[in-house]
Amino acid sequence: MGDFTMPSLGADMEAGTIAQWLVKPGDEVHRGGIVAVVETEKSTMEVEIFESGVIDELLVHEGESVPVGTVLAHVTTRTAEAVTAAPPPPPPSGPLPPPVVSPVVRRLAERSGVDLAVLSGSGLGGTVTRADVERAAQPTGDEGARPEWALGRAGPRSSPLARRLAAELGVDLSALRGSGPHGSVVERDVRLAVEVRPDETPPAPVAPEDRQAAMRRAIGALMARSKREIPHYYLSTTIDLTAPAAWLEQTNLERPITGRLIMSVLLLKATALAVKAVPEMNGFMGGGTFASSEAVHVGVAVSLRTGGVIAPAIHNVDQLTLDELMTGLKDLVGRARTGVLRTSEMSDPTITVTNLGELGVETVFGVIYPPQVALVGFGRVTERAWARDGMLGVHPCVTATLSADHRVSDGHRGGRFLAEIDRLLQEPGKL
Amino acid sequence: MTGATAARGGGAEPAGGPTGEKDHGIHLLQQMLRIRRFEERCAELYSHSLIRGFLHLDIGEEACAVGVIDTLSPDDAVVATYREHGHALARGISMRAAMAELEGKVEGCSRGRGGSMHLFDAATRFYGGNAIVGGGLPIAVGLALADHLQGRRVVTACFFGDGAVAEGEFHESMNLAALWHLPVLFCCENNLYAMGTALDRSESETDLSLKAASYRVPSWEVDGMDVLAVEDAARSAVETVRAGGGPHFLELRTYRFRAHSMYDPDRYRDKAEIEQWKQRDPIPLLAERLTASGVLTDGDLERIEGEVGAEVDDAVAFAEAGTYEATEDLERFVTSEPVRAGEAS
Amino acid sequence: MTNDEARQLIRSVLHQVAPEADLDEVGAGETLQEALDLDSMDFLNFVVGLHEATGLEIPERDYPQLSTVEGCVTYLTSAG
Amino acid sequence: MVTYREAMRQAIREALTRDDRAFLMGEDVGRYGGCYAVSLGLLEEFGPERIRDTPLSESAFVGAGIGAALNGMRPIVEIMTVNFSLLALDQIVNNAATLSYMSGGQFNVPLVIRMTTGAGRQLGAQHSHSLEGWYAHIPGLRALAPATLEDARGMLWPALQDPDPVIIFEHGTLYNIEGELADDAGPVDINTAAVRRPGDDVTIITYGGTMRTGLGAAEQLAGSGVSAEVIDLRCLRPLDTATIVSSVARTHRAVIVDEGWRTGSLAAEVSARIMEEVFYDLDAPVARVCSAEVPMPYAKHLEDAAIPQVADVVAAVQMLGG
Repeated sequence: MGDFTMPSLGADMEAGTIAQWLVKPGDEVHRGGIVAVVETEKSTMEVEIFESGVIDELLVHEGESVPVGTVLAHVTTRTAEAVTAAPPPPPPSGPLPPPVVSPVVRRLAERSGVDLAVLSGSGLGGTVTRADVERAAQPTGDEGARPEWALGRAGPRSSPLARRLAAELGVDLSALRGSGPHGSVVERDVRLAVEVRPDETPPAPVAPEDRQAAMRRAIGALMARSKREIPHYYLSTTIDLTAPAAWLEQTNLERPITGRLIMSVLLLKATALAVKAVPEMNGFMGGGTFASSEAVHVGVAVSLRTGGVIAPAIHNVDQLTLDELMTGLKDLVGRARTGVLRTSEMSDPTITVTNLGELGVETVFGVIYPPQVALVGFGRVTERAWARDGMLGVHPCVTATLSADHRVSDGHRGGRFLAEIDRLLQEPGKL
Repeated sequence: MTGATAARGGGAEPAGGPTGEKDHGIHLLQQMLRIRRFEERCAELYSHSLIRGFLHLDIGEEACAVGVIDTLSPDDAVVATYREHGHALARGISMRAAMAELEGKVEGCSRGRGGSMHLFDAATRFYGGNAIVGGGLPIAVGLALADHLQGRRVVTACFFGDGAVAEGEFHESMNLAALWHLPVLFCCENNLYAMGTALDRSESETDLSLKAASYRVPSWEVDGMDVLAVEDAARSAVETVRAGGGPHFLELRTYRFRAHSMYDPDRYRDKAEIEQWKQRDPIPLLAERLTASGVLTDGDLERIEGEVGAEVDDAVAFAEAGTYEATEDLERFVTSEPVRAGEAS
Repeated sequence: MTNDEARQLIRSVLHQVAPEADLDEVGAGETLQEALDLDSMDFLNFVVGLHEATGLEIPERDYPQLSTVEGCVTYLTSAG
Repeated sequence: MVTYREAMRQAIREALTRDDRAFLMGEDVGRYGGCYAVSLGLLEEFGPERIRDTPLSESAFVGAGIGAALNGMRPIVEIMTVNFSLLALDQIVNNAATLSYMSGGQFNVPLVIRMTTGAGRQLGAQHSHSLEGWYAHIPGLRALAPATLEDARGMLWPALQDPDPVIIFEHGTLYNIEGELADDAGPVDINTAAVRRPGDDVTIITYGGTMRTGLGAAEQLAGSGVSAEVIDLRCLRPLDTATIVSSVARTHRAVIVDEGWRTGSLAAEVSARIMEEVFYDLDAPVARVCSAEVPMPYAKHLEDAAIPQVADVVAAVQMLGG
């Protein structure tokens, strides 16, 4: 028993019509013999059979069109014995059976105007689920369904480099006037917006209120981006500062006023050293992947008295002595407040430390500066009842917090990081 | 026996020497049957979608490939066209490697990158499988030029159809080969149709050997349905070419029994014409002659059919068990790989 | 140093440290840090400024005495 | 002092001397001495078997070069101009470029094809086009454009060592340029682009005949304080993307100078790669200076207007400055 099927006469042939049968049941056929004329979109062809035997049954009528591979006739080969019953014909291609739906889902479909007959169920045994209906009910093609990047966004014409820098430096492009080709905002426009050199007159003097407003907008844009893009997680721990405070007091006692250190320096240094143990806190997120940084450039959040905050970097904090760090910090805060920062300081912090506690709060839950992935907050140093070695005492303490990017690390590593800061602070002489 | 051969041009009349020794006659018959049965199976596999692309069958023309290639030595080179299954098998490419290639498998003779139209084999100096009509002729001239420059006594046999004669490359190559006196045997398989266009509808001069002769290339018209006639003409021509006689041209008058390719309704030929040519099918023609001279018995024929059938079955099984090249290797061989087994030679 | 001199000195040093700060806004008893948003760095700079103007070595343990304007005045006048 | 033409001749002489398998063939390469006199004197030196004059049959003799390369030789085929190479396009694109792949790596075609390209000599519309980009489109080919004496002297030998087909495009205006060439000048790398002049503000990307145009523009721009880097692509396929994008990442601006027509050009390809690789480093749109979209005219002033000039490149750079 063999099957004679609708042959494929070319890759572009999907179906054929039997124009004419050249054989009838009972006819003897030989391999290679022409048995039918088939019409395709391209031509009319005589088709051959690759079986030898007797035609048992013709399954497709003349004029009927069927897909390639459809059985057209059964052939009883000479060696075959009894003719076995023909297999049942393929199910007719009519309307599909109604889908299986629970009453709850049926009501939901009625309410949302979804036609159940056109749904294919994703549930067990093809059952239409609530989710199927909700998906079908969701309007397609409106703006809500489109990804954010596909929505037109008004804004000044700007070069790709300018956009990238603006995002990194927290500059609001819409506040800038472009000086590039076709009036586009280019790199220099962005750099000028963050860098006011004392020895250079900015091209277009900006009124202080405008600058403040621009900075507020810029911070807003950057922080909005951060909260939109970065899945933050937050950890907090309290660190006993008895040891560093005592060390600091002893050290400063021996020093002239101009050489004294402040606690912030110890906190910065401890943070910078701690990333060596947990490198996924230090670096940049770009294009969906994290690149950890060899260098540790700590951004120091400096609040400006006129409002706003900026977080320029002190470079290679892990390699500076405490005195160098103190000098650097003093210099940086001074320049931040007077608006004379270098672009590199603005563009390349690898992690940020905020010290809001100086102004009284105990705990800081900061927002990460993109494309960085972590921000460490230190609260106010307060004296607290603190148990140690079974003894209750009054100790100077600080609450250290971590805001970190869940795409890069998780709470376990974050906790390790805070513990490492704590450990380092307990041996201030080694910082 | 070779009465259908007519000489033109300056070459010597091919010797009509005895070629009907028992083993040799049976060998030629078996070679033609291998090609016939292989291609019949190809048609079947094509209609089941196991072979795709264009499939051009040689059925009816087997005597040309078998008769010429049988006279070549292993050092000689073969350049063929897209209707080259017969030439590949006659040249010694295994049926397994050919069938695997048609099914797009990595075990195929071109690793599945060529398909039906591009069978290649360095071991037997089989240079394709060229699907640009006329495009293989300049390459054959170049292969021969290299042999000439390196002092090798080697012949390059170049097959092409009557359609190629209308291409500029035919005329350029004929001229260059004659001008430089290069050892090329040009074998024109004239099956009377360039796809669907009859010879007299595409050529102002339908005597093709005359065209070659006009380049001072010795040329013969040969009965391409008679494998012994083809072999005789080819042997004589190959000997002359190898001896430094410059290029030669054989016009092998033949006919394809099937359409140009699988999806060709064959509207341009008269059924009666096809039937008439089928009376001169090269396989029965030789079989009858061998039987008449007592060389072939019915038992022999049955045995040969059995062997050939088994070889085809084995080739199909091999192809179907074959594997596909990893798509990661898609870009392999666009350029040569840093470490090669050796240069083609 | 008189009270007025002390007050004048405090005003001038504070102006260097925090130009925006206005001493008149600081109420009696209010700490400078809170009233003028001074962080520890600002405060250190303030102490350094006082030191440079007066030559006083101001040890850290005296810092609490400098937390209000009144405290500063008292510290300066009593010291020299 | 040697000319580009002489440097090329030295390269052919070296190839034929060092490798017995190498030979030169093409129209009028022998007795005539080469259409551009590149092979003048070589017939006398190497004889007619190795300096072969061919009939005017581009398809046949290029195809013969492919066949000879397949069969153990190292042919150098000369085509008079890129326009004439279209008569051999079938052999180059359908055979030379595909044989290795179609045969699953069994065969390779170690063939070198040299051809003149480009405008600037008032030769009209059938001898002056720059179709290098077409060839650079084809997988399986390597396309080279020597723009300096060193490259004219040094690219042929490594091209002959390449197991696959290589096309060398010689810009017609370069044959007469003259300069010093070290006595020991020899093979050069044929994979990478070269920085011909370093700079910081803009990258000017050139090749072949436009390399000197780019250098001229950079010189003028320096006068107005703009520091332009000039890159010579040298190898048009495969393109050395790394050199291009690392320069543009630094300068943030790119101007591509291509004597081909703008539409579907090599310049378009280079531009696209810059967008793909260093989009976020661009501070201005990539600019192109290409030939006008006309068949090359004969009259001098029209031809000058049709092909990239120094002033066009300078203007394009200044546009990018805003």
